Amino acid sequence: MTAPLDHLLILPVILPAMAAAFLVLLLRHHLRRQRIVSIIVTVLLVGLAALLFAQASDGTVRAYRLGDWPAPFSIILVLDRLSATLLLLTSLLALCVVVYAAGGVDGRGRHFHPLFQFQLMGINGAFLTGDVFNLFVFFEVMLIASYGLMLHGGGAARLKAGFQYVAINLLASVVFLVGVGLIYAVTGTLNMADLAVKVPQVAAGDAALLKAGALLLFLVFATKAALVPLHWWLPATYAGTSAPAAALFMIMTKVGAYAIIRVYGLVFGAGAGPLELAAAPFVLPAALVTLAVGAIGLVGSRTLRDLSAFAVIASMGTLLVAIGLFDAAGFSAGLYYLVHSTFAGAALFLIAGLVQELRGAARDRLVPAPAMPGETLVGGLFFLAAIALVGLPPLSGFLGKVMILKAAQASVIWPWIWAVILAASLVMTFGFARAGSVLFWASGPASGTKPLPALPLVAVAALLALTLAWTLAAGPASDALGLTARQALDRSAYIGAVLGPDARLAAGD
Amino acid sequence: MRARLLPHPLLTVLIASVFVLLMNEVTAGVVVLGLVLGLAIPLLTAPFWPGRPRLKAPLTIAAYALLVTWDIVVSNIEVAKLILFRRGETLRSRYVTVPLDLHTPEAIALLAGTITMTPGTVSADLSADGRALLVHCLDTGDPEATVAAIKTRYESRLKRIFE
Amino acid sequence: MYPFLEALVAALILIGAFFLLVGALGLARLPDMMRRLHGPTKATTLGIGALLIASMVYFAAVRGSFSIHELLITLFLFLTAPVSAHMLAKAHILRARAERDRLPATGTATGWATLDSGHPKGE
Amino acid sequence: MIAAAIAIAGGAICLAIALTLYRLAVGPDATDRVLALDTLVIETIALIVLGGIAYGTAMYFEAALLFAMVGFVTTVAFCKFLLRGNVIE
Amino acid sequence: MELLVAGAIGILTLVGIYLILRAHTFPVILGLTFLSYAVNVFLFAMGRLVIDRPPVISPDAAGYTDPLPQALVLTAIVISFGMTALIVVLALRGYLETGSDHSALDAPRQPDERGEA
Amino acid sequence: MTLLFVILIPLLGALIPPLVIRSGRNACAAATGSVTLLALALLMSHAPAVFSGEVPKAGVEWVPALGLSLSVFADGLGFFFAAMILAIGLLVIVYARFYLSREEPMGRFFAYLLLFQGAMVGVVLSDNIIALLVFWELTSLTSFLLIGFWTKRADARQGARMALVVTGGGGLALIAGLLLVAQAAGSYQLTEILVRGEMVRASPLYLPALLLVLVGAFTKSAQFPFHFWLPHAMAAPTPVSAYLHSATMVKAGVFLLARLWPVLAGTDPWFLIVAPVGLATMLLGAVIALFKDDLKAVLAYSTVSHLGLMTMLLGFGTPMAAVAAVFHIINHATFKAALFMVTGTLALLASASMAGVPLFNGFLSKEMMLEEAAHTAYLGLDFLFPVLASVAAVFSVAYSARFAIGTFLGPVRHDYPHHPHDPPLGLWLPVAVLVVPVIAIGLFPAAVAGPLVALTASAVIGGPLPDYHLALWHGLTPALFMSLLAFAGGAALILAFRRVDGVRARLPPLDAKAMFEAASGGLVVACRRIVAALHDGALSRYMGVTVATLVAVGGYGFWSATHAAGARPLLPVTAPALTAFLALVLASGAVLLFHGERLTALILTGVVGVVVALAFLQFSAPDLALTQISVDVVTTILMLLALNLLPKTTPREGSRAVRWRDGAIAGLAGLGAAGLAYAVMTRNGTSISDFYLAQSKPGGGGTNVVNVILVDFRGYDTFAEIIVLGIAALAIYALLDPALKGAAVRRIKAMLPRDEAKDAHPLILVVATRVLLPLSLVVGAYIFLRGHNAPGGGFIAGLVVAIALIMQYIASGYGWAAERMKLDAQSLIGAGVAIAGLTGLAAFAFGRPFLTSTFGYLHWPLVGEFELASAMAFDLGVFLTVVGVMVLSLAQLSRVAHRVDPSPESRAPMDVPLEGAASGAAGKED
Ligand code: NA
Ligand code: NA
Repeated sequence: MTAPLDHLLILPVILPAMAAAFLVLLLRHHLRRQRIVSIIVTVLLVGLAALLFAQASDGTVRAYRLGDWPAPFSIILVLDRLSATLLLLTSLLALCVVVYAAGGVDGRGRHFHPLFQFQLMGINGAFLTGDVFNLFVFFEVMLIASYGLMLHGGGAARLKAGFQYVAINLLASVVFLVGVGLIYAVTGTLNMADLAVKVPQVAAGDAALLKAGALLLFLVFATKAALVPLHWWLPATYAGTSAPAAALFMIMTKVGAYAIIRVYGLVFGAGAGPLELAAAPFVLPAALVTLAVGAIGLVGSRTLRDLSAFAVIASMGTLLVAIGLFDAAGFSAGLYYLVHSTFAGAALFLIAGLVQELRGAARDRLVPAPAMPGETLVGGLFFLAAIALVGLPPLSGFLGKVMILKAAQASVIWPWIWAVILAASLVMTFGFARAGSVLFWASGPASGTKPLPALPLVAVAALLALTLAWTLAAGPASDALGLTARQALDRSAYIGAVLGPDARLAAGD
Repeated sequence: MRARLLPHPLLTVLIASVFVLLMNEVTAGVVVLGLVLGLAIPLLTAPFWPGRPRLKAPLTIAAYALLVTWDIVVSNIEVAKLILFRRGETLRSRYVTVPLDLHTPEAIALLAGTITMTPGTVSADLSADGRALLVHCLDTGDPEATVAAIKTRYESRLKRIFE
Repeated sequence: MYPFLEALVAALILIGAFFLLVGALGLARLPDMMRRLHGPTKATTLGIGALLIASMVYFAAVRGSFSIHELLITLFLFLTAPVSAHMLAKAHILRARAERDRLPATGTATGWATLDSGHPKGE
Repeated sequence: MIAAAIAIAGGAICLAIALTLYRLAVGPDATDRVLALDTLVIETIALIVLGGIAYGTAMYFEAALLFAMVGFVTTVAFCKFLLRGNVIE
Repeated sequence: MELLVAGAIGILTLVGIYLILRAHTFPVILGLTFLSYAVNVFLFAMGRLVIDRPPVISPDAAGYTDPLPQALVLTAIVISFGMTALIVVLALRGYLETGSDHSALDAPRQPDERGEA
Repeated sequence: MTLLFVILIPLLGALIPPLVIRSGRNACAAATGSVTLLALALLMSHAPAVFSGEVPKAGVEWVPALGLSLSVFADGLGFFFAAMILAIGLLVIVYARFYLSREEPMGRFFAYLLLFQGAMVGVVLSDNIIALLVFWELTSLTSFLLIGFWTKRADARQGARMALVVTGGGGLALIAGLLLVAQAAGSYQLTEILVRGEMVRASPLYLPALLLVLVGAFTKSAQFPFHFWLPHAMAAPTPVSAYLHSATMVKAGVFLLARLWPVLAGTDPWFLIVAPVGLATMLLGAVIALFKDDLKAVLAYSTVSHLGLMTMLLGFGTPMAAVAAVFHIINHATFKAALFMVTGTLALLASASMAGVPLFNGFLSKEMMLEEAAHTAYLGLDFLFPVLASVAAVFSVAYSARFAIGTFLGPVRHDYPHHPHDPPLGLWLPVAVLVVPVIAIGLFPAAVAGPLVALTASAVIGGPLPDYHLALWHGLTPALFMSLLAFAGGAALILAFRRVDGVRARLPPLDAKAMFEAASGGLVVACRRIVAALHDGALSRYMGVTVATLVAVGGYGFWSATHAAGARPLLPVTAPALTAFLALVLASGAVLLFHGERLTALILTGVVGVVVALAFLQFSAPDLALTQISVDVVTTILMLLALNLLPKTTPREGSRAVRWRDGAIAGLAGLGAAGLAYAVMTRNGTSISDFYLAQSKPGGGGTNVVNVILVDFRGYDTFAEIIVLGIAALAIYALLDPALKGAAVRRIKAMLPRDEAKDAHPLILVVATRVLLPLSLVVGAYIFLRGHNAPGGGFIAGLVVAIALIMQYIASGYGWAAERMKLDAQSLIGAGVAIAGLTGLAAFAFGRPFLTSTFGYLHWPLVGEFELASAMAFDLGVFLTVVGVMVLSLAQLSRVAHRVDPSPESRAPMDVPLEGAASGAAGKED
């Protein structure tokens, strides 16, 4: 028997799934009602995530055995501080995005809200699962919904970019299966906790196969996380899609980062015997290059959406620098930065959407044009989002960056890390200043008036408010994330929660 | 009423027996289930088969089936000989037109199928008004005889069954 | 177990395989599409038929488990093989221009369905 | 006796498949290739039935049945494409 | 037998990868189809090759092959079907909108071509 | 705690002006002034304590884990600077009230100003160095807004950007520098770091930390070679310039040098870097200032020069020089702020101070500077500093004179919004207030400035003050001679100005803005080139890099770990297996070579599907074979539907070399996949599957273990998997639903008239499918029902049924068949997902986790024992979803061409007009 409250764990997956089915089944032709239901469900998800977060805050790892079969034979959901944090982040982001979309973008194509809810289902499922193959399945749910959202509303450029996005991700999915296959072939299990037990005990003759599998799987996560040179899909996709879709996608790259933390921090982390820290040699250097590519691309961008997309790449580079340290300080700093960059990046994309809507024929191209309505207001919002993303004080980006700089000193190449991070900040400052001054300062007389869209502005303001709150709450947040990071690296707690205390002993922890 | 609930009694039996055949066991449960399907599926599929012909002489079907089966065996041996022992270029292949006396689509289709499955002939097309069948013969010296054989051996029987 | 049944099964298997081979041979060596169509459509069908009967007999007599569901496959193939051949022939007539000239007249008011819509003055 | 027959039949069917592949490779037209594919499916069904006898199991029956259904649909779809372009209209 | 299966995986992968490196959408889709075949067989092979031991419980079965990879492959097949369907439609829609089925973002516009089937 | 509010009040007060501006400009300015006044008053409330030698502190924690707290302290230096910032800020606010025209957004202006003010106060009062960094960068950001305030002016935008990039960039270096300092000192609190100077200077981190800190300070204080941004920041409104360049922004760098003087100064590197940089800046600023005709530019370069002076003094590293620096900071703030706002006679007084004329405060600190310079030897060169400092003084006399002359005789300044003949009190009073200390200090230095200098300087030095005297007359010191020399030289320069200017005019012009803009433009172009080279938009390139990475990293993974060959015996090769393998090789090879012929490639791919299905059967996976077989047919139909509207051929692409390269990459990948697979297949292993085999029947109620895994053990995977399918269908629907327009329509229409068969729905096909439909449905039902115990199940059954339905579409046409289908595919998908989900949720009612299954055997009369499993309901959901998905996607795809050319739909199921066909078809329609 399971206590009623324990069932909460599955609801972040089931609630959006059932809501989406309901929307398709009954409200297909009623956009207004779809909006209402979708927003209500997202609010519920926020509440649910908050409850789960509160549950996880007691420091215990909770496992939910689907189908009531014992682990490791059933698929297990695992709630710990890390997954709870990401669930809460996802739901908050989703709420802002759905409010923005309800401002009209959702009506430009079919099935926005069902796809949106399905996407949430996929993301939540990926954060909760404790099974590598199930992770694949939820990656696919997340991806296919993202294809739908990415293409929502159409347009030739979007279609071309969409094709590339889908094709690259299909290749990644194939590699995912190869990786999981090899891991299963050697260890005979798919459950992450069970893997954590079995990987260190792998026979010497099998280590090569297991490591090849582990690294291939890592490349899949790296692709999702847009780590150079596997980042190709990102710029055109994010720049090509609608603002709310791009904003929601901010969390998708984070799923890749999350998976790296989970699998390469836990299963193939410290204590994995011959496979110890298998991915570590790659993450840090690649992350630095990613950051550089992001910063360079940002300066070279011709549209605000391009710029935003490269800002995402840069932020992923920064985040992965932290994760690439594979220690508690790095994870903690990385998680703080992760939350920050999700809100700030989403805000930037939504602002880019507003600019595109309001600026007439020039859209979001970085060329002087007649002043858009609400120039000062939108410009102010842009200024804040830019500060946050570049990591200038006083917003959370700065705090996150300083945390990462400090954590990076554990690495032997810390001077390089510092140099790249700070130089990239400078280049990005330049890029953002240029873009902002062209868009909001160098404009000619206004060509006409257009009412400012209320819901989208509310959404942007909310995201920036969340960024601000994250800044102010940095103290308690970083304390909590410190615990989160330590828990994420605590193999025995995870194994014990999933497989029971005996397994923990067997694993030698 | 009976027609509404049981639009295709023959089909019901057929389906039930196919199901039993598939399950490969004759238990009460399987038969009941088969009958349920036999009732449900015709109801579901009836719209897709409008104007189903009434079989005038159902028993003749069995005879026809036996005849065709025999012909199939024979025709295969014939064709095997041609393939094995004749050079392809020397085969006297040609098209012939078979004017049709049949009117129901089902009958025409059955005739076309029969022609294809039997000696050295393949039904290749139908005239646009459905009044003639284009048949390709693999090796025939006497086209008229082939057409006549088709009409007497198969078409007349089908005419009796369907029309 | 009766040697007779065993021999029957073996024979049916060999007959089936023989016709399959003949059909493939026809497909491979006959010189044009329409002629090639004859081999596989019937020979293979009979070949499969023989094999399926072999299977039924084998399971019924040799293994003692009565099974006739193989009949269903035969039924399917006999239903579908002529239709496949018909469709392939139509496709060939449409695509091979030289073939059209060899077609006999329909003897009715319209042409062959593949080439003629049947309406007096086109669509 | 049956084992020998199965072995011989297996060889014959393999030969048949090889001949079919030859037609598939040389074509020359798409119709030839579709015909070859259709034939290949039939030969595959034969292999499956033969395998069923060889292993003495009915486990593979459904596969043969499905191949029979699906081979037809594939052939028709290709023909429809060749005839009309649009498979469903 | 193992060598044949490994060889088949290798060839399917080779063709798949070669095709996804082409610049038009259709070969890329074809390539992804090949890769999907390859990975399905690969994943299946992770349960090793066993003949005549299907995992259907029966009193007189001599043993069973590993059922789990089969279930995984089944899931993978289904998912890759959904993905393939979507990308096919995407390629089509892209071609209709832009007049080019080149997969590059700023594809050189080709004249509308109507090749022979 | 009130000390903290000295920072927070301006920062939070920034919200007030935009709100109050509705009540008028006076109210707005008054509110702003009140905010500053309040902050100043709070600060002053600490004055007694500060002057009595105490150091008031306050603070709240912010991010303890980071060492970040909002803690402040007011020692002499911080207190002095804060007071200066707030006091001059107050004057600037008054001035700005009258300076800004009615059209300008005063609310926003004052908001920016207060934010800036708060940030500045934060810099000077921060005890925590990370907080200091926060405020430091905040000054860069807010000054960006202030400098660019006249957003429509290109020079304002450029100046703002330049200032932001240079000072913000320096700030980034400072982040690194201060973090290193903190690390060396073991604390993030300045109050602690300041007493650990020895420790810091002994640390190996000292030199990098020093360099980074200096970059931060030099950029902010416009030291050579970072001096170029400052003059361009003059594009700001005058009150901004007055504020930024006298008391605040640029002084932050000097402040920082002073602040960290006890920690970083006194070493060789410090002296060798800071002193010459200051000297060079002082000299360069003065020289350039002389040749500027624009008065604002003169002031700007003079500011540069004076900042150099202060930096040089701090760079000397001696307590005496530090005192001089502090004294000059005070003096410069007063006369420079006045000069920016200057009008009329007051300008003469302030410029005299700037020139270092006796009786004005500028003279005193300059004397002290010259005195220090006179005693300084650099790398053994004892003439370098005295000579160059004197030269700088010469130029500063000269430009001050030119400025004074220009103010009266030169062209009228054009940057006023309106040109008052008699400036209002508000423009005049602030200057007057500033000129008072200029003269008062000049005359009575010890009395007026003595305590302040002592207080501040002792904070800078962090130890006992040297023996110094603030006095007008020090006797015949070297400095006096140098001063006299400067006046003489200055006068000579003014007289010979035209000739000297002629020389300068022949030198190549150096326009910092043009260079900066060119450099930024170059950076942008370079970035674009890099991005364009990397992201050329070609998918094939992206795929190539990705695959190469996969091969390389995968290969590394394999070779970097230990491997041993497996011991599993190989299975013997059979003839059918070999044949199938050959078929696969042949078909794949043909696809590789002839993929340009798309239809051929599709047909050949069909062979691959057949072989793969056969392989699944051979190796004991009937369920997989069934799935593969049925999925393949749907895929084929889908591809054909698309190919109908796509080009039928792919042009040969890429050179031979490119194709070989791709072939090599593909070959390596293939080899890798094959090798890994072979390695696995030839070794034994154990897995968790034994549990599934054991529990399938007793626990899951089914004998088909694969099916039980799918609907029970791992039903959650399946639940998500049908959702993937459902989403795919919805996405396809959404993608093809919008009415196609324009080019797409033309393109399709151009494609439509083709050589096609005249009968769309051949009679024989139609009849056959009518017979096949019920048969297929039986088969579907059979496969569904037995799936739990034998190969089959909801997914395959769904495919079978869907294929049967699609066959109806193919044979009789979409219009005819869809009308009879009476099912809505989207609802089917929704219902399928809902049923599967609800089945899973039903377990909650029994207090079990999601998807917990149950089964039982019912005894029905007549029928006998009948198994019912909840997994069947789940499988029904799967079934419905699959049917819906297949039908929806294929139907939707088939409608594309039709939607463009909505010719009347064929109403008959077949094209041949027979009575039999008509009776049921066209007849029933009406
Ligand atoms: Na199944
Ligand atoms: Na269960």
